[in-house]
Amino acid sequence: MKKFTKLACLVFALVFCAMGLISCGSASYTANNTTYVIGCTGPLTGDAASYGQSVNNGAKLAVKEINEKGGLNGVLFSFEMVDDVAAADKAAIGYTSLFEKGMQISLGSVTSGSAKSFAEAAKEDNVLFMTPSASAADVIAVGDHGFRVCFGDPQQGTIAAEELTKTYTKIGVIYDTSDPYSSGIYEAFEEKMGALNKTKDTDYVVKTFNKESNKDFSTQVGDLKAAGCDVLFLPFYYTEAGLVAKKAAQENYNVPIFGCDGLDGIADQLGNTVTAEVKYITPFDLNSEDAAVKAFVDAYKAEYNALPDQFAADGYDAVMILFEAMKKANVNDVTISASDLTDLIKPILTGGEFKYSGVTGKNMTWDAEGSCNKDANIVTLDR
Amino acid sequence: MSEYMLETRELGISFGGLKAAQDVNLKIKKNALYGLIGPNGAGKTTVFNLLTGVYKPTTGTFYLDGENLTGKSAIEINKRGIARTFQNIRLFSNMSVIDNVLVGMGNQSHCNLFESIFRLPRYWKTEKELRAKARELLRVFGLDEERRTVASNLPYGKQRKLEIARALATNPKLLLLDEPAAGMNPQETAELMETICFVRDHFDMTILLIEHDMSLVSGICDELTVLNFGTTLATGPVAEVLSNPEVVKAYLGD
Amino acid sequence: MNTLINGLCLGGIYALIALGYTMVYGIAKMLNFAHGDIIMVGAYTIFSTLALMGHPIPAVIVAVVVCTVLGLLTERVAYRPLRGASPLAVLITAIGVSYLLQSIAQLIYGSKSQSVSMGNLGSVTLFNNVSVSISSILTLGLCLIIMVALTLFVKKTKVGCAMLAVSEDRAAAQLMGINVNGIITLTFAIGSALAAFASTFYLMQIPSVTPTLGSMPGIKAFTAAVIGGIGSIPGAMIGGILLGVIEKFALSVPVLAPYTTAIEFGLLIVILLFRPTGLLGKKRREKV
Amino acid sequence: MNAQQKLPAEKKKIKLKHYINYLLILALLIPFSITGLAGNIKGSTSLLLTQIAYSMILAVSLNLVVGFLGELSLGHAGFMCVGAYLGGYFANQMHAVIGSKLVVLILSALVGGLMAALFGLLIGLPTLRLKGDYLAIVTLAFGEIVRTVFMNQEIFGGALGLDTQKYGKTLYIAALVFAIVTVFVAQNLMRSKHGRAIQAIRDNEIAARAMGVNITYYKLAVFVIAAFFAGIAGVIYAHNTTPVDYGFFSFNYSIEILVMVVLGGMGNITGSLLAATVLTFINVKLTTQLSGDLAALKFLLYALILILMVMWNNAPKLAGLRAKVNFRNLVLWIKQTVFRLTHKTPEGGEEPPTNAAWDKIPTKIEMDAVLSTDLKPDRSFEADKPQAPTKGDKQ
Repeated sequence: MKKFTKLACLVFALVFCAMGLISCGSASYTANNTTYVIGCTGPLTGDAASYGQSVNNGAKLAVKEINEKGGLNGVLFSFEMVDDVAAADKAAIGYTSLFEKGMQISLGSVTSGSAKSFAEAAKEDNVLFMTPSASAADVIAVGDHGFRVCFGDPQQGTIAAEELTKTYTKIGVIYDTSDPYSSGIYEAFEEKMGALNKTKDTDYVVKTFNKESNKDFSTQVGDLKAAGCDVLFLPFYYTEAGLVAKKAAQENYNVPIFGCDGLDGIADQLGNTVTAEVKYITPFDLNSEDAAVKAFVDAYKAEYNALPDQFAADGYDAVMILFEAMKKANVNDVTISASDLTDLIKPILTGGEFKYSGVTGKNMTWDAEGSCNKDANIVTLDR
Repeated sequence: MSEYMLETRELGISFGGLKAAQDVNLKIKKNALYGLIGPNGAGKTTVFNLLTGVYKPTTGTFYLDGENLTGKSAIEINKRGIARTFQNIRLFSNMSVIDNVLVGMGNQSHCNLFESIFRLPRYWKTEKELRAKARELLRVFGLDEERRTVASNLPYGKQRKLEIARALATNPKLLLLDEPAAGMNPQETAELMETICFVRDHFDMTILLIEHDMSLVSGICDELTVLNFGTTLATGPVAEVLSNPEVVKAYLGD
Repeated sequence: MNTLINGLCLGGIYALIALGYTMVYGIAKMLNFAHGDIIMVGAYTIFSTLALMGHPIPAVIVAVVVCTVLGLLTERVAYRPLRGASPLAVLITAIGVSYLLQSIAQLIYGSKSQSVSMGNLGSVTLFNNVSVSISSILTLGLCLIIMVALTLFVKKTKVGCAMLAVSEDRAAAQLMGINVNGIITLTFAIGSALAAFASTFYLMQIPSVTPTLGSMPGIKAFTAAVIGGIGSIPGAMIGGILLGVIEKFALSVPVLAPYTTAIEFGLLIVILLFRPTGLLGKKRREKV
Repeated sequence: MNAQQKLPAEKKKIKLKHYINYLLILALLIPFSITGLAGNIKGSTSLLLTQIAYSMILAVSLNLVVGFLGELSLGHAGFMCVGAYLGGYFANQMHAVIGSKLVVLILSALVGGLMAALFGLLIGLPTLRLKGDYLAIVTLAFGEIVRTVFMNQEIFGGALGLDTQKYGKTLYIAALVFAIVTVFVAQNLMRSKHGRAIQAIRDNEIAARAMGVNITYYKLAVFVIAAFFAGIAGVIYAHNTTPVDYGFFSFNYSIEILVMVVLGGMGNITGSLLAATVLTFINVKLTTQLSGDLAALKFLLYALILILMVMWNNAPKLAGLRAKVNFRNLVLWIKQTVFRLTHKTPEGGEEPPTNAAWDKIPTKIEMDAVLSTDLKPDRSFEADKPQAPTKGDKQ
């Protein structure tokens, strides 16, 4: 027994020593790259998996198109997304593993909490990220290496308040206290309402939920109906918004539904019972006549046999933006390190001259903080 | 100090309406071997439970060596010197034989959590003392060789012995044995009788035992109390009690 | 009033899931953490059959069959080999099965939530102008019927008696000639069939399916079963309804709403403090 | 009295089994801290090691409750949550005052641990009289309550989580040292009078009470100590990850810790350490290697690994197979083969490798801990029956 245990310990120690030696960090993980590597983390399993999946699809489509056109100066791109289950710790692990696999530039992460964790981890290595969908203000505030494609939460909350007060007298709000995206928008909304001299409970009624544990919206919808709200403001994602819409229809409460970019993708969540008008702030309109959008939607359909949502469009654009910026910087070293690439790209993105027109907006520019300036349009869901 | 090691006065308990034991009066002299017998359901084990603090008596009092222990908690009673074994063996089955005994000795070590965790000198000292004591005890019961065996792997007879050893490890004045011979063959019972007598003499112990095996009872007990339906039927020296017609009736029926 | 009805309705769903939990616990003495995921499978089955046939009734029947078969299968493959092993080992396999079902569902259906339309049955207006949707009434009514039927089944039939016997003392029941394995299998079958019904009502209230649909209702139903006294059929019902009503009331009060989950679980702790074996749980005194 | 004669004294020798747990952690710590202090460690290795370290702390401390005390706790992540939020918050305040990150880490670990212990005391005091699964559900409920409450506090960052300062790449060294401290406390506690009392409670509460063991005190003590270390694990988490994300501390994570304890073997500290290492490693590797469209396979594989491991360890029908095919016999077989190869002379009466000889040695700490799970026996089978005597000795 004793001998044997000793032996086993020895084996263990040796194995770990060996691992210790191979685990030495190397200065350049990108030395062996044969393609430009774009990395990203996002939820691919768990409750939020569909959002990560969409970004993954959109980004992969963009990479495919870039590569079909010959890449950048003949060098192709590759994209890898690691599952982070929308959790901060896994985003950090995902980041390091991607970085060590040779990631040169990234899309950050899909959801706000993990995107922040990603940003913190990437800060040290100076890896630029262009997050498709992490909208919390804190995400790009971590450092000047962070950019985003989507609107920020405060922006949307403010727009929503302005827009809704124009037409409606009593706004019914439901938001998700457990989700930074939702509560971020709501906070801005509440602030703006205050600035507009609107008071809670008379001009707008607020209900909350926690997406982890309350998916039955009968109470919230019933209360808002009883309060006589003439519009529902739903600043959260389409999965839950679809449930609210269906619940409202079931209760014969057919007031218009208004939401933010998270609502995009709601079309196939509504079933055949919802007749209410659905409007949301989005830079991406599935049914737009714009040629670029049309081409994207068709390509997406052909590739995945599904309609793209906002996440997919953002993912697509994020990759395209990075590609355009790299093109403009005339990057032609496939083994360029992430930090060097960041230093090249950053001035271009914030320089003011760089404009990108894609599927989620025309003439997008980025300020020094990293937030994207583009027009918000309000789209009415066409059914 | 009292003449009696254990004295109970009108001890009783009722569960709801059921009087499981009532007016139990025991007077057990020091160093006596006292038997408690009675048909099934007579309330014998209930008396044990009362004496060890598992139940709180609803009536009456009991004294150990002149000290009133009525209503004290099980831990307190154990500390004052009553230890027991169980009708169904209740060893710490996943622990080694010596650890079983050492658990019993816990009340003799005053080493606190902090001292144990940081292995302060007192820990080593008490641990060494206890271990020596425990092995001594195990040797007396012929279990020293098997001290590292997991308790549940011991043969049945030895499990019984270990239970007695463990009870003795708490350093009691009064030992309560609940059907120690249950499930034993005559040869094992004979061995057990020797052990019990040996314990009384060697440890200068007062023993109260519940038993169905009349050969054991008449073989080693000095005095007896017979319980039936929770009440005392007869009490006195063994031969006298066993010839009592009431007792015979209770056991054999009409 | 509305809140109460909504609560009752949600509670009915919790109660149905809790019944499955409680039965399996009472008889197999295991916490079947995969129970919630059987509901998820039921919901996906309904989703698929609805897409194929278009009518909810055959969909429900197919779901019941699929869930029952699945319940039997998991019992046979994952739990029975561990009969007699530590309950914790079985708990871990149950968790394994839960992960397995979730990932299989994601591989088949993808992670995006799928909308399911069980059809709008409309609503009726009761006294005081309170309108109640028919699906709520249906949910509550059927929950009650299933509970009563189950109670009768356990109390009055021979098989039910055998179940009680197994739950009391498995070894003794075996000695009495009861086919313990058979009874446990049957329990899983019933529990899973109940899960299929639960998924039907769940979809009526919450008409969309995701691979992780089952986990939270599963835990809440487990909580409900414990509140009512685990192992007790009416207890599960009461616990479920209590939990549903509390959840809805907490949600309707703005200050409390963010803490709904905390309040629900807090209720559990408070109840267990006063009644350590739940509202209707039997007190077991260990004989010394 | 002839009892005075000397007994053969216990042989005084240094027993490896007393130190193997430390050796295990040191085997991780020493090689990696050499590379780490030289500033030359991969980020992913550092994260992995940190995660292994706090998993070890969690698994060992939960093993105190589940394996040694015999109470099922499904809320260990809740205590971790308390430690992470409160310790993290405290660290944020301290960073302004104290320059040294290490000092802040140690102080905040103490604060986080103590706060978690306080919560352990508060929740344990009223609920520890509950039995078995009822206690389990209360702990589960506690875990869910704690994180919901923290999530709703604006000072802790609300839904986005608490912002903390990262410690940096060398956190794993400190974390592994904390793991050693945990093992030190757990092991010394369990190999003392108190540990015996705690295990006695697990094996037979009634008998333990009759032996004068203070049940409430010990239950509470174990609960509080376990909570303390879970809190420390939480603080390490807070120094490793920012934002501290309430979603992480869900019931699923409590279960993951429980899985480590069960697979490692109840009441087996070495097993917990190994299981924590192996499972964390598998988990991280599955997550990072199965990227993109393959991610959905992760849980599938993880679930299969779990089920197969549990089956292999516990299925009664596989007992025979287990006895034949195990780590020890593998080593035995290797030894014999080596022996045969080196000694060429075939031994006629060579005994086939049997497990019997090993069974007699009741060492709790065994190397193939991952493969042998000595669990609490299934009480449902012997509810109130007398302890089954070993076969053949009763007649």
